[in-house]
Amino acid sequence: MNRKIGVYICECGPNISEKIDIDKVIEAVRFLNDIVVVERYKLLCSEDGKKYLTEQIKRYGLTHLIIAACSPRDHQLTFMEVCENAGINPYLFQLANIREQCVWITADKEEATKKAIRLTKAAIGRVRCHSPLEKKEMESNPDVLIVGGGIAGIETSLQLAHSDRKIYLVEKTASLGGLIKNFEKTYPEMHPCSISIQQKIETINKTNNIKIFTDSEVEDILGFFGNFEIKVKKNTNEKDSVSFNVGAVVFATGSTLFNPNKTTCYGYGKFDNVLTALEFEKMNLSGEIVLKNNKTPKSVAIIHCVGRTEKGYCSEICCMYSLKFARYLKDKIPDIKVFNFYSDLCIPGKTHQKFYEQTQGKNIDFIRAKNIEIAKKGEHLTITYNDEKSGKNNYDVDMVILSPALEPTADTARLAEFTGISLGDGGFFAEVHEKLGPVSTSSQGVFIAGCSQGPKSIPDTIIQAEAVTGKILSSLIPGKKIEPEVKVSFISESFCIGCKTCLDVCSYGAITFNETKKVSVVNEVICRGCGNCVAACPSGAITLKHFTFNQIYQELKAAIQ
Amino acid sequence: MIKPAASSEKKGAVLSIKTTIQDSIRNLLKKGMDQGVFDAVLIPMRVPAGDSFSYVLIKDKSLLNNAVALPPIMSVQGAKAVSSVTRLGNGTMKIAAVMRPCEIRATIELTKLDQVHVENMTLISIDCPGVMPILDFIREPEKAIKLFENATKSWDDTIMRPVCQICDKSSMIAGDLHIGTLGTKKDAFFIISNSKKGKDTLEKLDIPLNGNIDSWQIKVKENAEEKQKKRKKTHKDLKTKIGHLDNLLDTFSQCINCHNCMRVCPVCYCRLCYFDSDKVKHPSGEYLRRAKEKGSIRFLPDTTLFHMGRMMHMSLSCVSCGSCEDACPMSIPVAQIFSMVADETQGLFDYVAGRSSGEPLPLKTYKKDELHEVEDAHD
Amino acid sequence: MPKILAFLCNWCSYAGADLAGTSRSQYPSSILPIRVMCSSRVDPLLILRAFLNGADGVLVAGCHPGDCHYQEGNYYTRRRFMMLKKVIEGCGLESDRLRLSWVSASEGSKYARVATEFTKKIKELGENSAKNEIFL
Amino acid sequence: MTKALKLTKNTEQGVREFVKFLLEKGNVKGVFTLKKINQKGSVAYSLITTSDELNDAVPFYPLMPTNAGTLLSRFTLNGSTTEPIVAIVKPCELRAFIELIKREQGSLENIYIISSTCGGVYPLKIVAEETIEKNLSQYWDAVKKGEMNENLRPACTGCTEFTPYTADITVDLIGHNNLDKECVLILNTKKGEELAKEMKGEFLERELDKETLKKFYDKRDAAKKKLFNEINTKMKGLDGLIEIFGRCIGCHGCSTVCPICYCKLCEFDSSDSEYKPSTYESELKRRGGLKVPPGTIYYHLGRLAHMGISCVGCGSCEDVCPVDIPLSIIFKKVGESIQQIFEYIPGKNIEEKIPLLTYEEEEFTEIEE
Repeated sequence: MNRKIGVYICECGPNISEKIDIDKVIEAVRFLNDIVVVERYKLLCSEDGKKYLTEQIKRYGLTHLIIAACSPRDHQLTFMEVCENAGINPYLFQLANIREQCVWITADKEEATKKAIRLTKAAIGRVRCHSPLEKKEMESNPDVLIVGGGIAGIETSLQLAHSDRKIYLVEKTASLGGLIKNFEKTYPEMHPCSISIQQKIETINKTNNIKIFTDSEVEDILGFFGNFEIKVKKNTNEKDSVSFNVGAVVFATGSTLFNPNKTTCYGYGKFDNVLTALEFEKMNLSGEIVLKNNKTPKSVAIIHCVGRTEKGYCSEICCMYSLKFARYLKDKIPDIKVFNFYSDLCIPGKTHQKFYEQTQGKNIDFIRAKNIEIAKKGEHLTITYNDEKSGKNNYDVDMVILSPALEPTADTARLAEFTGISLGDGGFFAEVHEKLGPVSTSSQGVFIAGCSQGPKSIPDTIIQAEAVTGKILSSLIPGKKIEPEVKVSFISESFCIGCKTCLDVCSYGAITFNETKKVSVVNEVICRGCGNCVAACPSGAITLKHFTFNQIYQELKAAIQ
Repeated sequence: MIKPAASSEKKGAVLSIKTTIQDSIRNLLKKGMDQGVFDAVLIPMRVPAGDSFSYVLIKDKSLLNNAVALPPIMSVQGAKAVSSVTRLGNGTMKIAAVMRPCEIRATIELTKLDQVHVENMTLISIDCPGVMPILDFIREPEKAIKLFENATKSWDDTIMRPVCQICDKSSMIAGDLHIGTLGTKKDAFFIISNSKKGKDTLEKLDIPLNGNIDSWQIKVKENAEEKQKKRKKTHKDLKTKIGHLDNLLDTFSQCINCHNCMRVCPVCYCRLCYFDSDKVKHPSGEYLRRAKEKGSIRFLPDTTLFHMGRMMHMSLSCVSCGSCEDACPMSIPVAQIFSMVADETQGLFDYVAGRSSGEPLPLKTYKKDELHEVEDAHD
Repeated sequence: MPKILAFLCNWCSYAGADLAGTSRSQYPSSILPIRVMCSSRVDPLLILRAFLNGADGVLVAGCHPGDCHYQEGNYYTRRRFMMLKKVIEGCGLESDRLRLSWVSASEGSKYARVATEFTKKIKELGENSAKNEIFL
Repeated sequence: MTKALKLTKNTEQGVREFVKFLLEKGNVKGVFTLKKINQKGSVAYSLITTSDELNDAVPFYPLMPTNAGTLLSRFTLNGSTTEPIVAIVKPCELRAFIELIKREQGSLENIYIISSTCGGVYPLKIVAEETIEKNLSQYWDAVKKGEMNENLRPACTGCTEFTPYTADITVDLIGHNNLDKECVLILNTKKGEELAKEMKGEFLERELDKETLKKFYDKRDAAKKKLFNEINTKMKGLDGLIEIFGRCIGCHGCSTVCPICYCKLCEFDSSDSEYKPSTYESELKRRGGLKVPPGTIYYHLGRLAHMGISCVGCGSCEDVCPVDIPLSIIFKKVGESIQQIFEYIPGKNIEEKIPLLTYEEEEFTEIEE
């Protein structure tokens, strides 16, 4: 191809023109190969500037465009659009950043001019190796799969269905509602829980565009954002499986309780009247709080932080629901004695402190304790512990409630593997960024909500459900095609030796292995174009489009020559 | 493409030597650069450690002072150097390449395979007394230089590569110009033109082609005849030695499959050799099956297949330069074997590898009426 | 003025370098930025080539560990860089000509400091002799 | 203590009989080992399927025509072996094979590995010189006494990894002063025990003698340090590198024979490494001249960057170098320095990830800044 490269230097008002000798830059590049025109202009990003560029491209029949101006972070897209409108492939353009990283960092006009020349030459060296890239567009399916019928899944389903999305809601148990359906009340307002959750379940059942699969499990997830293929099977009947397509996937698989059996000190499963929080919730919901022998307990110990050391994190909500349990107990057995044994009290937020203060009171004790052990002593249970002041101590109680840590459900790892997302601390789904992307995952189109991402309260779960809804509604729009990244990796079959190095380093699961040909293959829709695999491949079999070895090499060579 | 020399173009000049012939050649090249006849020169130069020579493409004239037109060794076959410079195109530089006759012949072979582009290149060869085995040089460079100097004077080939000792084409002119040192007076050398380009070059250098080169031609002929005899004898001996398959297998059984011979061969130009490709990588069951057939197989198997396959692929273009043998860590006489086979295969078609770019590769062409001896008799 | 190539990841370090400019931090004009999407794109061979082509110094800058836009690219960058440094060092070359730095989008002043320090270091080391070498 | 099997035969004969037994009994269908191929002392790895052919097997011959890691990889590249075989290889060959398996270039499935403590091998040129047979008795004498041999491959002289890590059976050689009368097979794994179960011989509890090996290690380590120091004095700056590599003829034989260089087509032989005419022109403008073909230093440094992490120090590269560049010591030295920072011994543990394919969040924090 005969290249006709046009080079335009932006004066950027006085920003650039006063800081370097633009004419010297023009002189330095004017006679390089393939250069047909070098000009300066007062402000290329202005409407006039864009018009000017368009005219120039047409007038000189330019095939490639170089602009020496500001940072590509500012106006790369602006100029790519100009190229497109003027009939040049936007990837046959390169921007030399002679403002932010040149004239603004050195006051020495001569030095700045020299550097501007180098940067412009580098851009020219690079653009010579550019290849046109074509935008890809793909039809997308606006439907959504939601895995988990707890509060997170229910809320997300309702929100999305409200915006006319077709929802597939898969729940592994026989009914919706998740853990919450076992709660009598929620803290801190102590409203009956059943009303709100039941209402939601009823609405869901009535909503036409939500297809519910109970007693079911996701068997496989293939594909990518906009086009996932889902297989769901009934737990009750192995052969009963259905397949459908969706555009996005939400994991709302919630959490389960740490099994206190794993530490012998609590005597769980060994002694009567040692209950987990969930068992206690169920007992409370059924109406009566009684001991195994049907007598009413006179004293109860609630043990916080069970499994905290083993799991290595605080589960955020245990302290609060333990306080709620104290309330349950006081409501139903007013003269009961309640001991709260904790290692740290976690009562954050604008309302929780008040709830705590209101819970404190006659016959509700808070004891900061270590090395708790429970033993059986006749009809009673003896709690031995170390407290802060007096050292070793003990109490006898009738009943012990354990508040164990939350941990991810058994499904978590399996689902993560289907979609190539990773598991983070504690084995919960890893979000793409703790602060900046709390409900997105490394796989585009796969979102997480609720306790599957980490222990959290009901309001926080609802917030995540809403966030996921927003994410999906804004990125997966019916009728709108999705544009996958075009600057992606490509693997040459003839060079690939099949060592799977690239599979190991790819964070997105974008590379698969063709077992017949024994070569790796990039899924261009999943690839984000970071180039990690390129640097990892020893055979030089991988090319990252628009950041090819040669493009970068020619750029750097021109820069230092 | 180099036009075959019309007989009128094979003319020479006698040039005088002021200090040494190497100096005279350098001065000639410098003059060429000064007058813009050449933009660059491709010529061997001693490496900084002094323990080898390597081709250097020279643009800065002062570097020519260290250039040596006829080094004692051939570390890289010159055709490979030319290919490295021009495989992707002629470029804009006019380059003078100073090489040995077999290097130029290999270059000519590569023009037929589009692996070199020599339109802007003037190929200059020089009478070659042979090259020393590279390790002989590396181990004692200074001693080797002296030995080589003496050998050049006396045209004694005993210190040279075995194939050089049987080379009958050591003065064959296949390029544009040739520097003749045989049959000259002490303080003179010949420069002989072999093409239009060569003639034009000399014209630009103000060298009139009016010298008498008869004495060179006579000496070259004598030399070639003598070497030819030696060559035939060596090949005959070799043939009796390895003529049987068992002996051939035994010779190649030392091979460790490093493929150095192929890698240094100027006419093995494939990017990935067939014998390194997936086509020779079999499933384990296949190896086991073959082992069971014979009770045992060498691993890797097919070593002889590699060598014979290589013969099939390149013997028609083999210039008997000896690079393969020099690079063989097991001292297998590869070059001698290949030169023997090459003489036979090239002889079939009256073809001499690299003699002229006008001669097509024998397997790229055919004659309707030939080689009937291999056919079954027609009924 | 030495010639120092700076491979900057698009998301953190290139933005940080831009910020150094917009806040008019001053640093030597020796630094020649090459934008890549992620520091993990910077193949050790690219650095080697730059080095043998006469770059006086090579800086690789990316997001801080844990902040990689592509999740974990910079961890690989770090390992590869460490390895390359050992190769350079082991071969008796000046590994101080290579530098790895984490510069976030908000660390304009850090970028300017790194650029200044590194330029000083490179000036001490002098010109890279590979520039005019024939026998490479 | 580990189980061991003692046979009252000289070690080589004992191993030969052991593998014969395995073949005859059908425990394995093939034996992969070194075999004599002529009377001049040439040996080649062979896949042997009948016990007659095993008579010429020389499992511990001090030569390495090709690193067996490469060969076992080639054998299992297109699927693990369909029938069980036993392979008798040297420790560095085993390590190379493990490294290749980590790169999906082979499979250990159905392969029993016999290795030994290794006294090193001679350079291949000894075959051309036809002097190896003369050296053999002296070689074994030294091995027996736990002493170092002279004139080995430099890589072997400086090798401190002479004990195999993952062999099913280890044959006691170094410092085993009865090796000409008895053969001791240490059965390291269940697989190894299973294999030896019905062999006639004395089963006992025995390990390699740590003290002897430690002494041997110290000698090797001292030799290694000496070799490294020697090369260090030469490897100073770019000029030093050019002095060393200047005579490289670019045959890339070192990478062809390197067990770790497993690419189909080496990046340095690919079109990406070719110079365009315009590249030559611009390079000449700057440098005045350029070695042709160019890229020697880049090639060697680049290869170090590619395979240094997994270099097992077998010395094959140096042995095939037509111009005697001391490659094995350079690659070993730089390779080990890379391996040390990742605390990685190539081929030691098949489960251990290649360091460049994994990372730890908290590491090398010192290189930033």
